[in-house]
Amino acid sequence: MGITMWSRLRSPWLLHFNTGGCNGCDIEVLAALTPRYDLERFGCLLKGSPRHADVMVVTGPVTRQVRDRLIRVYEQMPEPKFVVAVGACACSGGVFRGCYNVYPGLDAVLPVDAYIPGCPPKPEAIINGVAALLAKLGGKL
Amino acid sequence: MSFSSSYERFFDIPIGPQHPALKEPILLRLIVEGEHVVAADVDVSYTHRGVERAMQERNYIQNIYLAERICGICNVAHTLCYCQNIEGLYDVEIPSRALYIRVLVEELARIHSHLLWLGVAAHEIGFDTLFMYIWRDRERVMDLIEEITGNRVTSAINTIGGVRRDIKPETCDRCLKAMDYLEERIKYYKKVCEIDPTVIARCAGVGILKPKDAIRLCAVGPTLRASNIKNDVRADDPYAVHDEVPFNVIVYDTNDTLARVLVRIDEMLESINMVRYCIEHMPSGPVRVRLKLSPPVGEHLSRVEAPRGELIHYVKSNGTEKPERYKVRTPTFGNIPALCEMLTSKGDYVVNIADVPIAFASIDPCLSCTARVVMLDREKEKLWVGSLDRLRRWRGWG
Amino acid sequence: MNEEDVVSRLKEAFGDKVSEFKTAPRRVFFYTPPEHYKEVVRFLAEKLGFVHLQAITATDLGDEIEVMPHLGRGLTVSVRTRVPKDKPVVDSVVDVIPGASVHEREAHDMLGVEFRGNPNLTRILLPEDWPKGVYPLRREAKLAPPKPIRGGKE
Amino acid sequence: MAMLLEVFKHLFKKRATLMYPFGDREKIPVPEGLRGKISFNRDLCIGCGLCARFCPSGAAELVEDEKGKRPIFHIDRCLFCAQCEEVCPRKAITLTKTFEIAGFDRSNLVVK
Repeated sequence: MGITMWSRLRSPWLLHFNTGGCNGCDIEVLAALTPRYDLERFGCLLKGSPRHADVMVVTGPVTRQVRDRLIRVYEQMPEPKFVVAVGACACSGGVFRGCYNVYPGLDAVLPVDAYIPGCPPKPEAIINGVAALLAKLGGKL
Repeated sequence: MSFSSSYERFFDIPIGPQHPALKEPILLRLIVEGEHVVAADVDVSYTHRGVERAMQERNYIQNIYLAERICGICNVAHTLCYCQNIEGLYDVEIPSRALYIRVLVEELARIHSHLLWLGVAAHEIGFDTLFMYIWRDRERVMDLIEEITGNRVTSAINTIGGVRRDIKPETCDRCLKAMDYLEERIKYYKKVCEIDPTVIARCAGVGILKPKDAIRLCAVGPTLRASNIKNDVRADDPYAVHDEVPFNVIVYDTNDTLARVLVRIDEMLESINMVRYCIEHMPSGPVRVRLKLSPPVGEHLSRVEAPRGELIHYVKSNGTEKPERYKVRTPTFGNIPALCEMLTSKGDYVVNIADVPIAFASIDPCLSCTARVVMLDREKEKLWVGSLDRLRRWRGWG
Repeated sequence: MNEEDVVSRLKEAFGDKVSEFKTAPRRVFFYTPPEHYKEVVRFLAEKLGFVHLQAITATDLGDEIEVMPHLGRGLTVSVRTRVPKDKPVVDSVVDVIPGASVHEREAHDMLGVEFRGNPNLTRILLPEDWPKGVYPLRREAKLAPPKPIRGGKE
Repeated sequence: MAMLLEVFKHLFKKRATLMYPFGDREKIPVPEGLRGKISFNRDLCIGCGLCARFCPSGAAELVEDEKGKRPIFHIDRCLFCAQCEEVCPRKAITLTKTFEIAGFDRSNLVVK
């Protein structure tokens, strides 16, 4: 494992993108950063700019309006980049499956590396999902 | 009105839809002259999902969970409003224990929502210490909600005909203990907000909404109450057991963001007392009546005081297992015209760009609710600011 | 003011222009033809003090579209009017209640109701490339979710 | 400034952070009645299809197998609302307390 990848796995920077969800998953992603769960223990930082981020955490169903913005933000992220779909809506459209303005899941628009089901998932489940993704990437190298 | 011809001196600053300061996709357009915001425009159509149409295509049971996911933070208010609405069609008596549990969970959700908002507001003014402490204490409420309902956020407790889970005596004890802890902490935060120079400097005199404008622009909830208008659906149009549970409607008269902070803090203290009252006076008995899947033909309008203000659901049934029309009006939507008013400089009242985040946050915007049906959008050269000008003319100033 | 007072004041002021009264605790529903709709809303707002507009519900009834604003803070008064579906035009109340603007735009976007007098009746919530003449809440609208743009499942 | 004293006091208090996922993994407070991953008992199922009819998100899907009709559950669509548990006449469906269900492929996120 190169030193670059080693450091990348020890300190993944996250970008949070809400594609039009109900806020349930967003407050759980935010709760994962606050003292009770403290995601920063793992070196994770929530970044504002896509150009700084390694992992994009997407919550919510992808609406027609937000699709192009989502793709654009994804393209701005440097390689290698990973996408985590948090919550039922991002995984598959969830309760909004079949609505006329909603794509059936994030993987209809972007390649997704990990799915964290739940409506919303507990902060522990989000930590578990991100950790599982990092472990898988570490094992691959 | 054409944008380019009328605002040549002005800069147009778009913020969003993806922006570090925003947790939701929203496009905030500010027209600024130097440091001063002269007009604001909000486009939140990014979260339009087509819930109303989906509601007409699903049955009444499935719609409970769909209504719950209109908004994750006020999900209890949405399901409560939905279930009351459908029960209104049946004309059925709901067991009073169920109503007490509904109010209990509703008030817990209000505490959770207001604490969340207070934390976010502290973050918006750059006071991250307060944000972290508040969110740490908020976990106590989340634990209670999780224990009572089975999930931290989406509670799925209300159902047509009552509630789905009974509350256990040991949960009640833990609940009372947590209320004592929270009361002490919230009183402490109130003191911080009253004396801390950071909070006062950033909140006092910012985002002024005069009572007259609040009425004309149909503002709702804490935004309205911070403009010294005593209005609360729980008091004016009591539902569930709000006519039995005593509480005060909080009003403040300074009309600014600090008033909105203090209104929410005082409301949390009221909610704590309501939770205590509910636990002490909870009657025994069943928590649910079983109802047929298809309600009789009719229509019903239900109102609930959600954490962000008045929430309205309207249903029209045609006797089948799917509603013919379901209409939802969420509180943030009612507050958007008031928000545009707050963000507009006029006369002595000046809005700086730096004040925009906290003034914007002060209505507690919950766009996922709002954009389900609505919003202000820009169509080519036509801007909402154009119609805001017209709005101003109608009100006789500017 | 209770429900009966509202009903009697309306009957006194408008006679047979208002009909189909239906009351429930703190709710009043009634019908008025589209030509008197604005007059009635103005009376409610200016004479009886129902200045708060909660929402405007528009419903597709088949041949007609029903437009129904809900007014009031404690007591809710719903004014129902019906317009033909092929020419759904009704007066705007935006100069009586400024907050009505966005509600009218929403009804315009979702059901194609024209509000005569609303100066800014533009698209507010559907995507910019949404086909013209398709209104999601009309019965005849055939709507499907968008097609996946990459090889996601289903 | 008003919070300075509070911050110092907290230096000597118990830490608020749960050390998940390290060390005290068993001590994670999972309350009684948490709505987690679905578990399905094929032997009790009679194939009535009520779960599929009332599932708000289409997570329960009816399929045929050698013993007749039965549901399969797509966890990636599931809302964990427990409506299927509530309507099941034979108690074949229960919601367990498992919440660590992240996966890398949607086709694995199915309960059979």
